[in-house]
Amino acid sequence: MMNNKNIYLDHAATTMVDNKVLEMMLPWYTEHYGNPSSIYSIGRESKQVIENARQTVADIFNCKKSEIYFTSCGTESNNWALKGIAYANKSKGNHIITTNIEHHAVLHTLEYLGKHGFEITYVPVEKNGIVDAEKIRQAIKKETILISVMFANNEIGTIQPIEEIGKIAKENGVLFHTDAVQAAGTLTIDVEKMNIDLMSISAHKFYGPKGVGVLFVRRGVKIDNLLHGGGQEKTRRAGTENIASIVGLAAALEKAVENMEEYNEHIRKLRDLTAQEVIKRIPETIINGDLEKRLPGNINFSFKYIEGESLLLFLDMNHIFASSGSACTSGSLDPSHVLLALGLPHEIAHGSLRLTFGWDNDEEDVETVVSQLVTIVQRLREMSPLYNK
Amino acid sequence: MMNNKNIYLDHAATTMVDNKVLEMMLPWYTEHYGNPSSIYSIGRESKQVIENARQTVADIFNCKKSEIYFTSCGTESNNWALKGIAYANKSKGNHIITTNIEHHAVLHTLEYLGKHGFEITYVPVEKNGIVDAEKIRQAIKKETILISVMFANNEIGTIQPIEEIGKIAKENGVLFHTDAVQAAGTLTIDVEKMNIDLMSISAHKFYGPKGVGVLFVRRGVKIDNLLHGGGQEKTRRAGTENIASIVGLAAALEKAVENMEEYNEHIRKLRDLTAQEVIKRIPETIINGDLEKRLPGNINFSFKYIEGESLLLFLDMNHIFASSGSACTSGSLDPSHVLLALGLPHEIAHGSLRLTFGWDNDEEDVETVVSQLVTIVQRLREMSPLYNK
Amino acid sequence: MYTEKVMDHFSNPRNVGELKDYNAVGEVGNAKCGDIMRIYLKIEDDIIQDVSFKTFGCGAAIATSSIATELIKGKHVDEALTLTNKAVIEALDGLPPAKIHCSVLAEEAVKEAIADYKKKQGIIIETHNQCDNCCREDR
Amino acid sequence: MYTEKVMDHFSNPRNVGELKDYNAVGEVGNAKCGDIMRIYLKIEDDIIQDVSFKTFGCGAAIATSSIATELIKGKHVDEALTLTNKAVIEALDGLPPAKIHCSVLAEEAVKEAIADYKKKQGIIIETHNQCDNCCREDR
Ligand SMILES: Cc1ncc(COP(=O)(O)O)c(C=O)c1O
Ligand SMILES: Cc1ncc(COP(=O)(O)O)c(C=O)c1O
Repeated sequence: MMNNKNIYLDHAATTMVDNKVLEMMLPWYTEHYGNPSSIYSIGRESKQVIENARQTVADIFNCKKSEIYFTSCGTESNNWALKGIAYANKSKGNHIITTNIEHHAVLHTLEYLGKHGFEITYVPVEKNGIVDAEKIRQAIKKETILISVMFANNEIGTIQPIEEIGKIAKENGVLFHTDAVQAAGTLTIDVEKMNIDLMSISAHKFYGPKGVGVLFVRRGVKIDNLLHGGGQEKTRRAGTENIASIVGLAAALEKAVENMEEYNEHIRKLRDLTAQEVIKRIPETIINGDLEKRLPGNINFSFKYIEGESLLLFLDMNHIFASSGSACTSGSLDPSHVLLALGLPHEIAHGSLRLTFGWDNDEEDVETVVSQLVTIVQRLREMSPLYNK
Repeated sequence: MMNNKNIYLDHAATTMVDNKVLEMMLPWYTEHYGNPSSIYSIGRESKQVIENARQTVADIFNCKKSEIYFTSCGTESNNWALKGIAYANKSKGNHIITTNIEHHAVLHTLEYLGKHGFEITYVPVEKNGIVDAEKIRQAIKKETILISVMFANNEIGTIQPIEEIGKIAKENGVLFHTDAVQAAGTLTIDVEKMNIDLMSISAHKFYGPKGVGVLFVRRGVKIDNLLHGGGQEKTRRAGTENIASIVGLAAALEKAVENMEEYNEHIRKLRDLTAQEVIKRIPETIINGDLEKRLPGNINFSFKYIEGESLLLFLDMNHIFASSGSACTSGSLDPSHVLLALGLPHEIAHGSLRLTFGWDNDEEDVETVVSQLVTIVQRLREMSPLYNK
Repeated sequence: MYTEKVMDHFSNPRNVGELKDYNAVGEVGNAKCGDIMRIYLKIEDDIIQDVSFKTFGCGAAIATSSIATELIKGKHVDEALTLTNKAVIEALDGLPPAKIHCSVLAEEAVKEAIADYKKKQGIIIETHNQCDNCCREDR
Repeated sequence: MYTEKVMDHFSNPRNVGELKDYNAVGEVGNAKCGDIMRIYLKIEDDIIQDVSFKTFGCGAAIATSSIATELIKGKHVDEALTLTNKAVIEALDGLPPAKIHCSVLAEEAVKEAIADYKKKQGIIIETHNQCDNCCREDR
């Protein structure tokens, strides 16, 4: 039984740009293209629309407009936050605390810093994929300058105790960065209440364009620039502003926040139905990560005895688009560091499937996907030397 | 006499996106949005279009596809090239050579490196705004690891002796980076023939979108990453690819190169006419920078006794959009470092006007601008305590 | 970036040029900073009968010069001496942060001109021209 | 990313499962790397009469297993021993660089199975299974 309709179940990897959002972006390519740093009217116009976008974003996260910096992506925001804080505060200390399930944009940046005189502590998460805030507190020492813990995980969707960690950071006079790329637009974020000092977001995760992000930097925080050059972004982030994309980011975020409740209900329903049906119809299946403290649109399965890529290929042949682990690493030989962090053995970590739901999915999609999964998993198990039915 | 039509004369600051280029970008926002790192069909589709774009760019600069990396802007390309080479080759030496008329994205990055253990030599340009390649050679010492000289200057349009410098770099076993942001799309660039090892470009200077650039890195060159994270761009530049913008960059560059001759003729004619009329009709006017070795669309005047910003404001009130120095610094108090590098006294450096022409200009624009300039310059001079008619 | 008031004073500056019969003049600023402001005064019986300016500088420099001349015209010199840069800013409905120094320049130019008048009367008043050296270092 | 030939062998793998009456078996790879390949042989008079495989692994691992079984079926064991990973890659019209190791795995699985057969005949042949430890370090 072939499925002919495209079913996209990889919204955590990236989302399509919302049509209304794209419409708002278009004039800034061909009509109003003035360089915002220019003093003439069409430049001031660009400047104004960027400042409006900045205000929109600031209002949503409960911070000041002047604390919002536009970047080229979540990766840049993470690199800037980590390297910028590390190098600017080196005289205070060289120790940074993080978890073992961060996105590669955090892990590889810290790995780089680790080779350049910084000491990194990777606090392991619990079996449910959530870090124990107390263990973060215990890891703090005199030299600690920064804690970086992601808001929600991209593979298993687990939500970290950000407010608790923020409190601990504040009590200990340590800066706190959170990679909120997966959380923004889906979860309510209040940087004030949560004591967040730096936060990364990326537009293409909430129906905005690719190639634009935000770094929130609390006023007074000492941070080195990552991109040196012209005086853009109050001399903190050089490069001619990507006006259309900045407009798109703000519009998409605003829309996401307005519809947050409805969206979460929609994707949670589909997600829960999928989880329930899969568990019922496919034996020896594991759900990875906490079931409660979890992004509403995320589910992550391990099907014992089979490998993820071949599963994805069969799904793809049936026009179902999903991922195994994070998008950046699918196709690589490494098993997911997140699943290994949960304590899963390698062969099970290799057999994972991440489904992440969005506006464009419905219950029919769920039925199609589940029935395809039943067939494909059975077929692959029959091929597997690890499986003895 | 008021002018009511908008006349844009700041194409060196940024250009409008070409309509055809925008058309090619659009499908990649809402229809084909798959993450290029994904293995399913809509991800492979994105991957393919990026690889096609990479091939287009590589063919134009006569390099290999694998030597082209997409970035978020010219500024990022410059930061990556300079910091990446510096940190990866520190064991070989800590000396970098550049000129005193580079864009801030180079100068401020080198300033930062200067504070972190590197020694920077700023070779002064000659009075015509062109560096003497022999002086670059003389600045080379045992510790020199990199020469960075811009292809063409953004304020005065002077074209540097890139091929000569490339030869000198090669003879001395030193790497050679050029910021070709102003040159790409207007001048023919052959990285092979010119012995360029690294080169930065930015799409919004040749009718492509803002927020996307290229760094060419010759195969075998040791360079650290600037953005660490996922495995994109062969693990050299992390961050989900900005597919639409990458498509836009390649399409715009291809179109620019196809029409290069016609374009250069068009803008050169308008530029020459403007220069001729201004010199004829406004006394005590200086043209800054060499007249021959110069971008065809650039002219840069100093009108004695007056200050640039007030000139720009009056032009703006007449719907003429131009700049004084580079866009990033207009509105700042600093006089242009480029004009000072030519040896101009401060009051003359403050009184500069840059006009840069494009497809959308015609001879009527020139007549309007020149006659407005005659009036405005006279008016400002009459207000000036430096002027004694 | 500029208020309407600034744009008005910039595009239609009041009291521009050199007064024919001025009896005091003050100049502040320097070319390195990109602003030079000169105020001419015609004072009779300590009253500023007429005033004019010449300015080399940005839009804000021209506007602050213009409004300053309006603010002191017809005033007693001692009252004019109390002119502050804040008053200049307020009269223009505000200035961008980077342009505040132009209001200081206007205040100082007025003071310099009055000091020149007083000096001729044998009275020395001290002026502190912060803007004569206010430029950032060249890069 | 994969050729048509790879996709064909992946989606319609030949000779899958466990032969009922096999008399030799070889297994290579490990779970850490994410690939395990097992080849079953039924050999009579040194001729491979039948062959099958079971594979835990990616699309390329399944396809290389499948094509390898086709390539050696009906062959003399000594001829089958000359199977190279290059031959496997060629038969599939190519593999992406990151998947070359799967072709090595297929070659080695065949050799292991034949070694098993020879061992039972008292002949020891050496096998070097580079893929048993080929994984990159976990980060
Ligand atoms: C010579 C030169 N280099 C670098 C840049 C920076 O490019 P971008 O604004 O794309 O970061 C510019 C333009 O702004 C430029 O003219
Ligand atoms: C948690 C997390 N952080 C960072 C990133 C990187 O964002 P971007 O691809 O916009 O650089 C992603 C997604 O790719 C992510 O899921």
